[in-house]
Amino acid sequence: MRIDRVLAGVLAVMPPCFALAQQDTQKEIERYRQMLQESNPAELFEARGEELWKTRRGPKNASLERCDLGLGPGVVKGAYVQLPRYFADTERVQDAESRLVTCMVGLQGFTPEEAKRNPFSGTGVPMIASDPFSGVGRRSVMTDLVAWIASQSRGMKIAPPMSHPKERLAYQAGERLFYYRAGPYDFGCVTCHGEEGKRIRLQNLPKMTNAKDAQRAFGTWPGYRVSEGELRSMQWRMWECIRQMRFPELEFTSDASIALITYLAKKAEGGTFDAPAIKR
Amino acid sequence: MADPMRIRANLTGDKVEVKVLMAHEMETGLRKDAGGNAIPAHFIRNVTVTHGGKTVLSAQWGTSVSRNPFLHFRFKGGRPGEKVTITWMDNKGDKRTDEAVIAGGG
Amino acid sequence: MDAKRREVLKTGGGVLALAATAGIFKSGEALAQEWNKAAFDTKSVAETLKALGGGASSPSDAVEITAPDIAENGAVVPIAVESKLPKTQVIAILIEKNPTTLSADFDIPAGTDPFISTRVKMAETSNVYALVIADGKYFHAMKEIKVTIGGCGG
Amino acid sequence: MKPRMILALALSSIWIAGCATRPSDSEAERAVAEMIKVSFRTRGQATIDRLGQDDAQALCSKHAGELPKGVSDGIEKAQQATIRYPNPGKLMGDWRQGERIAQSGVGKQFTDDPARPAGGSCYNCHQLSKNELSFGTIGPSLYQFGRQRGASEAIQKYVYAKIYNPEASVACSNMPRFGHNGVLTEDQITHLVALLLDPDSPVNK
Repeated sequence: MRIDRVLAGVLAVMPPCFALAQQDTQKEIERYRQMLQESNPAELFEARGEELWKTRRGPKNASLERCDLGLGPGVVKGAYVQLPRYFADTERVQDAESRLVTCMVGLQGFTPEEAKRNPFSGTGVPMIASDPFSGVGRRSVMTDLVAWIASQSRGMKIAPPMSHPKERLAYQAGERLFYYRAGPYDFGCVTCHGEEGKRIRLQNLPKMTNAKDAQRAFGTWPGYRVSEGELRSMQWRMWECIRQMRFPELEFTSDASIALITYLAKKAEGGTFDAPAIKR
Repeated sequence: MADPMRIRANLTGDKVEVKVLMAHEMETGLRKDAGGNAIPAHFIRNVTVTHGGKTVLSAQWGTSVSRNPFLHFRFKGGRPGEKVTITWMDNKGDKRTDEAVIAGGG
Repeated sequence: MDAKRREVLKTGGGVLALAATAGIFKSGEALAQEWNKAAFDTKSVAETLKALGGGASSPSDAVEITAPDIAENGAVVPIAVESKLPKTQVIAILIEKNPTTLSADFDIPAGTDPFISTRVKMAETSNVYALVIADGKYFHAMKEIKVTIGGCGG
Repeated sequence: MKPRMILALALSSIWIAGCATRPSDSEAERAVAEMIKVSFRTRGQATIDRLGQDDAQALCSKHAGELPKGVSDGIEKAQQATIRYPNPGKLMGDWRQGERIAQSGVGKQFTDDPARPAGGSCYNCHQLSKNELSFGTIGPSLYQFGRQRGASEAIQKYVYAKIYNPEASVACSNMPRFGHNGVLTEDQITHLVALLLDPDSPVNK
C-alpha cells in the first residue's frame, strides 16, 4: 500500500514528550492484557461444550461422540489444528463449525437450519442497540462445542492439510477474497491486515501475510471477548470483520467464510495453537 | 439451572489459593435492548466460601462486577483433599453451590 | 458484611458503637445472605462510606491497589486489593464515576488473607477506591484508571 | 451505488500458471465469483449489490500490493473528476461537530440505523486531538495538521478533497471515499476540515 506522501511528514515533527506518552499507553495496555491472562472465562464455555458433545440430543437422540472432525469418528484431540480440510462424505472443504453442522444433521437428525440457527452466543439477533454483539445470555450450542473442540488442540502446531485439490482451491479463493475491495467504504480484509504494526484505535492488527502475525491471530481464536462477555469463534471473527467492512452479511459456514479461514490457517501453518484465548 | 463454577483451590505454603470463575450475566439493569426496553438487572449479590464448616470469605456484590465473575483470594488452615464450598445467590433468588478439592501442596 | 452490623455502624460511628460490633460480627453466619441495598444504591464515595458505616476514612499506604493504569475495555477491569493493616475486616471496591459507586464488598474473617482480586466494570475513566475497615477504623487507597474506547464502533 | 459497477471479477494471481498441482487461476476466479454469489445475504441496509465493484475497487483488488504506475495514474485522474466542492467560503465548518464525527465509527453497517448520520471513523486510523489516547495508526498522525499548514483556501480545498475522495490523490488508498461514496455529507466534511485546520481545534493545540 502506498504511503500518503503529503501527510507522512507530520509524523516526523511530533514532540518527543508525546511519543513517550504513547509508549506508556502501549505499555499499560500490554499490562492490562497480561493481567487478564490470569483467568479465562472461556473455561466455562469449554466445560459446557464437553458436556454437550456427550449429550444425546435431536430427533435421533444421539450424542456427537461419533462425529468425524477429520481424524476419524470421535477423535477430537488435535482435530481443530488440522481444519479446514476436505471431507469426502460431503465433498466439501469444511471448518470446525461446518463439520459440526454435518454431524448434528447426520448423527442427531437436526435439519441444517436447526443446526445453524444460533451460531454465535448472545447474538442470534442484535439485542442491544448500542452494543449489538452483546446479547443477553443467549447460549449457543455451536459456540460451546467449538470452544471445547478448539481447547483439545491447545499447544499443538497449526497444520491444515493442503493435499486435496479442493483444499488448495479454497486457499486460493480465500486469498482472492482477502484482497477483494468493495462496498461504501472501499474496504477489503487487506485494508486492515495488509501492513505490519498497525492499529485500529488501540487494537493491534495482524498482518495476515506475515507468518508470525497470522500464527498469533489464528492461534488465539476462538477467544473470550471481555468487551462482550462472550466466547467468539473463528466463524464469528469472519462474520464480524465482514460486517465492519460494510459488506452484506456473511452466511454462517458459507464457502466464502471457509475459504477465508483456509487461507488464514495456511498462513498460520507451524504456529502453536493457544485457544480459546482471552481478548479485549 | 445455572452452570457450574470453575474452582481451583491449591495449597501454596500454608495458604490455600482459591480462584473461581462463575457463569453469570451480571446484567446491570441499565442497558436497553434493540426495542429500547430496559433489560432487567440480573446479578450475583452474595458469595459465600466455606471450608470445614467455617466461612472463609463472604461477599456482597453490585451490578458492576464483570460478567462471568472472577474471584481470587487466600486462606489459612486448609489441607490437600479437603473441600472448599462456594455458593452464590443472585437478585432473582437463583443459587448455585459447587465444591472443589484442595490440591497439591508445594 | 451483615446488615445488622452496618446498621450499628451507621447509627453510631463512634468508638462505643464500633466496640459493639465485634460480637455481632462473629454471629454473622445466619445473616450471610443479607444484601446492603442502601450501600449499593449510593452514587458517590462519601455516600458509600456513610452507608458502610464510616464517618471519615484516612488514606493509607498500607492499602494497595493493583490494577492497570489504562484498561483497554471498561467491561473487564482487573483489580486486586491488599491490606497490610492488622485486623482487616472488610475490603470494598468503589468506582467514583460509575452509575452506582459501590462495586463489591468482602468480609475477611480471621485466617483469610486481607487480599482480594476480582474484575469490575467501569463506565468511564474514574478514580477507584479500595476501602478497608481494620480494627473498626476506615482507611482507603485511590487509583485513577483510564478506560479507552475500543474497536471500530462508538 | 456506484455508477460503473462491474459484477465480473477480475482478480490477479500470484501463482505461477500451469503448475499442475494447483487449481488454475481461472478455476480459482470462478470459485470466488460463485462464492460471492452464494455466501452473502442482504441484511438491513447492507444489500447484496454492495459486493459489486466499481472500476477503482476492481483495479485495486486486481493489483493489490503491486500497483503499476499507469493504473494508479488512471485511477487518480478518474477519481479527481468526481470531486464536488461546496460553495467558496463554505469549506470550513465547526470543529466541535467535526470532533464528534471523527470519534464516531458507526454508519453503513447492517447493524446501524440508516436514519442516523454516519460517523467518519477518523480516530480508528488517525491520531487527531492530543487528548484522545485511543487512536489507530493505519493512516498518518494528523495531530497539529493545521498548525503546520495554516488554513488558506488552498489547504481547505485540499483537505476537503482528501476526505471527499482520497483516491483522487492516492490510488487504492486505505481511506474510504467518504464524499464520493455518500458516507458523509458535504456539511459533515466541512466540519472535519475545521477539525483539522481551525486554530482553535484540539488537533492544533
